[in-house]
Amino acid sequence: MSTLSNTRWPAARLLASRPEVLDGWKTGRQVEDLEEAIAYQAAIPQAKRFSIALRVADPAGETLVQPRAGVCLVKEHINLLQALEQEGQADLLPTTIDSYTRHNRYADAQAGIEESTHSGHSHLNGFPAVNLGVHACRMVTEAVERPIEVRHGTPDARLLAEITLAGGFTAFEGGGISYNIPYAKSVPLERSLLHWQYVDRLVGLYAEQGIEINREPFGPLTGTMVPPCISNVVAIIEALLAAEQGVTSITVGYGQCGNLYQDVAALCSLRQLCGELLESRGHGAVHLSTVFHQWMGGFPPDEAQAFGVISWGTVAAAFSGATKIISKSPQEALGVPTAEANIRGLRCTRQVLSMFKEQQPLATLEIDREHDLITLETRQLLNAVERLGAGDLAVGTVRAFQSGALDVPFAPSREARGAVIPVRDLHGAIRILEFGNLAVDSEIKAIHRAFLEERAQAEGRAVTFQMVTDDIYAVSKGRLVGKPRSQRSTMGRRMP
Amino acid sequence: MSTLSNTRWPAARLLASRPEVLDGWKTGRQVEDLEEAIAYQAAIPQAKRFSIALRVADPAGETLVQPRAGVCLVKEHINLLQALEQEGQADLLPTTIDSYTRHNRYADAQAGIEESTHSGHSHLNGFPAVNLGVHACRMVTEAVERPIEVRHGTPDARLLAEITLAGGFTAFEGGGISYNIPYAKSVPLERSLLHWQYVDRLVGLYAEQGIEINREPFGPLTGTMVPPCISNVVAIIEALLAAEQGVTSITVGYGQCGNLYQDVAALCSLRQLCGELLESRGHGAVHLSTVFHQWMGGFPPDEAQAFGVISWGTVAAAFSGATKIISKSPQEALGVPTAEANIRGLRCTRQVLSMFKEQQPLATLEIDREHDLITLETRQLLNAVERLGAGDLAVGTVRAFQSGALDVPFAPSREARGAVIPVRDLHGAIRILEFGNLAVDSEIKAIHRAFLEERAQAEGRAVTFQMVTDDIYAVSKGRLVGKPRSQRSTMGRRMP
Amino acid sequence: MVNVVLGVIGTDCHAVGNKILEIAFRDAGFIVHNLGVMVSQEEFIAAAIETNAEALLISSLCGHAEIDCRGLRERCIEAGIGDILLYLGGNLTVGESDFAEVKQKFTDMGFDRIFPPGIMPEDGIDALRADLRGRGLELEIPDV
Amino acid sequence: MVNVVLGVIGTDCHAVGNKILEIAFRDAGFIVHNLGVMVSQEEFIAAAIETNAEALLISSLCGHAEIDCRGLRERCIEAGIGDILLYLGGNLTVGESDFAEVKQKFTDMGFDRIFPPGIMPEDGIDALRADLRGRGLELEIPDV
Ligand code: B12
Ligand code: B12
Repeated sequence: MSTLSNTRWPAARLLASRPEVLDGWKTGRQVEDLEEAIAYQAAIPQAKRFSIALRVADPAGETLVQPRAGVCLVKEHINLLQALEQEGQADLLPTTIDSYTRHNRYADAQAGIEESTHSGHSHLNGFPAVNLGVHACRMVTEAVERPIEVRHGTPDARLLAEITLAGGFTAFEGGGISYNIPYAKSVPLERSLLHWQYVDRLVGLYAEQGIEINREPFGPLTGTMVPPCISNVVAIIEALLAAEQGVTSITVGYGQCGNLYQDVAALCSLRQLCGELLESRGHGAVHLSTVFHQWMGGFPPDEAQAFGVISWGTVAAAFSGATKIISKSPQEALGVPTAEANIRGLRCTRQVLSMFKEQQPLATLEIDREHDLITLETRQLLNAVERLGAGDLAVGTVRAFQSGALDVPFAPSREARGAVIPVRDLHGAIRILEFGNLAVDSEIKAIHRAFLEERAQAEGRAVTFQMVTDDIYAVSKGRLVGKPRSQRSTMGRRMP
Repeated sequence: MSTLSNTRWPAARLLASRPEVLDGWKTGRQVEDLEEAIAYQAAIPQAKRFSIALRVADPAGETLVQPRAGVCLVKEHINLLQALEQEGQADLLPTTIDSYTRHNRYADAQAGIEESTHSGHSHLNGFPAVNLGVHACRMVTEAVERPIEVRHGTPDARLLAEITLAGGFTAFEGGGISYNIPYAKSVPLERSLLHWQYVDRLVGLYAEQGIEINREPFGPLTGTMVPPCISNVVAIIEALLAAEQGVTSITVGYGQCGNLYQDVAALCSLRQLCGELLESRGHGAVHLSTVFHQWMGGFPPDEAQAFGVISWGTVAAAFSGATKIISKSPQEALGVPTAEANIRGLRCTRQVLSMFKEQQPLATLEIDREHDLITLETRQLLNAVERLGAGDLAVGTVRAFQSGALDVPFAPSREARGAVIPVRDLHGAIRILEFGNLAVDSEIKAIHRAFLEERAQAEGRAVTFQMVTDDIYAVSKGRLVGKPRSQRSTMGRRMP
Repeated sequence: MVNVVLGVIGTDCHAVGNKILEIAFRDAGFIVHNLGVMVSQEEFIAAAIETNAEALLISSLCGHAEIDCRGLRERCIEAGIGDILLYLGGNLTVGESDFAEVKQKFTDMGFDRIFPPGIMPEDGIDALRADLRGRGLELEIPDV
Repeated sequence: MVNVVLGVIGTDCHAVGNKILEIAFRDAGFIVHNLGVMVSQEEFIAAAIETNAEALLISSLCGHAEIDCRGLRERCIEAGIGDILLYLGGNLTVGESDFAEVKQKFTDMGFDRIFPPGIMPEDGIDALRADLRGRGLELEIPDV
């Protein structure tokens, strides 16, 4: 494997590794002719280009709505997307990829396709774009009127990118950190970063031909109490790495933590700091936008309660001024939602967004304080990464995860130390209980500790891992901060 | 009719008119023995006393949840309330009275009861407590574990109060203004004020015997773009009138307008000003609490959108620190909700409340500004009422409505001028387009005008009644501020 | 010029839709006699006779339409205005129910048009124009 | 001392429940061998043999349980641990479905216990204690 550094790949490097990539599955042959793919993309109407929708919405202060959705069979998937854009009035569409494809297990995906074809309903948790191939992708992208993004969780997404871009998708989610650490167990980070440089460089090649593909680092990571500085620094690193490979439209994302002030501050800090860094590193031409993910942790099984969670996320998104919001469905806790449930999530989201739309932005002292804190923490983390990489962000990232200077809580990957343990403070903001080797200074650690002591005192118990467990279950049981058993309300009853 | 003045009725006055009141319907005889009623109330466990629940929740910063619900038949109504307290986890229960009873048309209510008994489901839009009588009321109040309030809309609620208090209800909504102007067409205000003095005095008599009954002026009035100063001044007047008759537990209410800052400011101003006035007029011993009503105007017919409206109202209630919230159901636009739909409204409300619960209160410049404005307006209105009444609040109220110094928009009653026309400003706050004779000064009028010009300019159209109509439909069509036809989103499509 | 009588029947006090309907029908060129809320059957019929109205536009929001409207067509016939158009709109029954059933019930009671909850005034206006045209009456439509 | 093997099967990467189950079962007195996420059938069986485990506690959240678990019981039998307890929990199918059907399907595949989405660890612990007792194994319950 070639060594990793944050420098733009010569086109030749990508073209040299292409044959091997396309060999990954038989449909790879369909994209051998990159010129044809670019010509196909060039003919896509403006209204279906993801980056244009974002470039229009962002200055207008609009928040666009996008669901998650993907099923196994082409016809079924088209019906689903059409329902989401027509009845659900989604502004932006997704195509969520199944998890065999995410792990390049195309033979397993094939089995899922056959099983699904046989039974008539989806046995895969997403759309197996690689197996279905370019033609199927084009059927999908041609069947709808709005822009579609490929959403997945794939450490090695090179073949997926080749096929879906040739297939007419105009946005591609993911990144070498965010699609490895939360989504895999033993993929070396160096390898996934290299594979994502390939993807970014491919997008850069398209860009050189005048085709803008939007790229979106996956903000929420494990979706479970991720401290904002951690998700923000990952998003910023991936944005900078992508820009280096020639990506021109980037959407950085953030998953709702639940405390309104922290959420608003986190997204604003992310936008500001990322914009500043892109600018100062010579990527000022990149169009930067933001995405807010409604609650990414465990949902309440009750649909009415789930609607409450969806709405609360929308409130925070609206206040944070995100360019787009990713909506959840009221069936989140149960399983991949039906089209109908997904549409209900969209309609609820839209209602809250539009009722808020004209209102004044939220400006409070708490937001300012959180904003300053998050920005400071994020800068410290980023500085540590650069220091460890001796100025190289990609190399620094690998070393930072090795040493624990960077870490992601609850990550399945062995590439993350998993030493950071987050917990909520008295007001529900995410703080850090155990820092491991996380590269923030002692002042910041003291601030977090003080917040936690405040909660401990209020709850009359010590800060222990029990609090963390309580917090993990809290939202699904009807609240934000996990209370000691004795203080729990009756709403969160055990399931039968 | 005896003349009206805001002075405490001698007990004898009430007792003298009692026989005539009890003669209103045959069940009146059941309450002849007031001592028995008081003894019955005295035996009700503390956990079922409304005012105690409020006295506990208020200092703890808890927001209690209460739905609206009432059906015709006793058994059915009991099932409904039990479902609401068990599956819905309502903290406080309602018994909503049907609209024949509200107009003292007991014969019509009787026909409704018979029809309902016959068909097995409710043909009345509420619980006909007078016709069903004391025993039925006691069956209801004994069948549940939480406090229950009588909720209605009755200009002359004397008999209803006698029967339901004897029946074990521990809270009673309404007031001489708020249960006349929005609920009747031609009941003289002087008469309804007198009739409500009777009710308040009756509650005062109970209080003298150590039985505290909570009283709640109906805050939202017509539920349709009521400017906060108008609903606040009505609530304050009714609170002062009630306190004068010896009421010791009062909950003043407010119906959501939709702009978060205005809503938070309005409820806070209401609590502050009302507390101050009760205090300064010698009613400092009254326990004052607040209630926030989720959106009281037209709802979207789509349930998912309705959940969004319910949640947004809950957010505002939570931020405003209301002692209780009255929840709506996702079927609001369609008809009296089933128990199941009502429970879903409760669960969604609870989820949002509990996720917000621990978070810091909202403090913004906008809130401060609205708070000051609303307080100033409300004081001006109240001063005008007292001036017109030559110091007597009750007399002043009658005269203020006659002259239009006080007015309620969209009211069906001929007792209100109906000259005030409200409309939303650019940010969705309710402002006043036409003041009629409303007793606020020219400075305030200029402030409102300036807000409206700002919107007019932004929308490129003049401030006309068309804006008002657009605003009235807005929430049910998916937004807060009604846009000109050309600028409307596609969400709000015509119903088939 | 076509006269119509508008009002909310029974003990129903919902006034907002009524005010909007008045404006909408007036702007559409009708002469609207709005009786407001809480109108009895007798008041509706008296007003119809007095104004020589082509239609009674009745709202019922509170759920008591069935009880409140019972016998209205018969009373119109008795009063000599048996062929007047009877329109009914609002939330007609208590609770959510199948609109087809609701429609049948009120059609059987002699109503010409029945509208589901939450419609826009234009739906009623279009219907009334069509029905009048069917009766050979054409409404001059004002410039809006 | 009772050994159990814990893990998330297939390509499933959901790690949060797994971490909590590890703690809960350990706190309940079991010796937990947690294989983490993305565990193949072969790895489960090898670990069970190596640790002499009484039960395989398998999670599947991502919806692919049916494909990923197929043949597991048979492979256990082949490997000589045919009577090991097989537990399965999580979001087992793609999409919401009738749990009774789901349960039947996995029971037929040889699983001893099947848990619906979102249960608390205690539900699994109670069940395992009961099943072990049924097999004559009593677990010393630690003081908590
Ligand atoms: C605002 C409101 C109130 C206000 C009314 C203030 C006032 N005086 O106007 C207050 C708070 C006082 C109130 C009181 C009550 N209300 Co109310 N109210 C509403 C609410 C939220 C909005 C109504 C409204 O203003 N809509 C906006 C206007 C513009 O629309 P509209 O009224 O539907 O009218 C339009 C169309 O229906 C149509 N239309 C109507 N009539 C006609 C007629 C013709 C011929 C045509 C062509 C068209 C047409 O055109 C109109 C304009 O677009 C509705 C629920 C909803 N829709 O969300 C409940 C609702 C109508 N109320 C209801 C009830 C039951 C009551 C009460 C009896 C209390 C109770 N038990 O809950 C009391 C009424 C007491 C009484 N005496 O009547 C129920 C009716 C239930 C049912 N039918 O099953 C509803 C549906 C709420 C619910 N889901 O329970 N209410
Ligand atoms: C957080 C989350 C993620 C995070 C996971 C981060 C991580 N690495 O852990 C991220 C964002 C990365 C993610 C990714 C995906 N997710 Co996900 N995710 C969730 C979510 C929101 C919460 C899961 C969670 O952490 N819950 C909290 C823990 C404590 O609970 P738990 O996992 O349910 O486990 C408890 C119980 O189930 C039980 N239990 C579980 N197993 C067992 C076993 C035994 C023996 C016993 C006794 C008990 C037991 O005990 C546990 C502790 O209480 C759920 C939906 C929800 N529940 O709200 C979706 C969900 C599980 N994800 C889903 C899917 C499909 C995916 C993806 C495939 C993407 C996609 N197509 O949408 C990818 C996975 C790719 C892959 N390779 O697997 C679906 C599964 C659908 C289905 N089965 O029909 C869900 C249900 C969401 C949905 N409605 O679509 N996800």
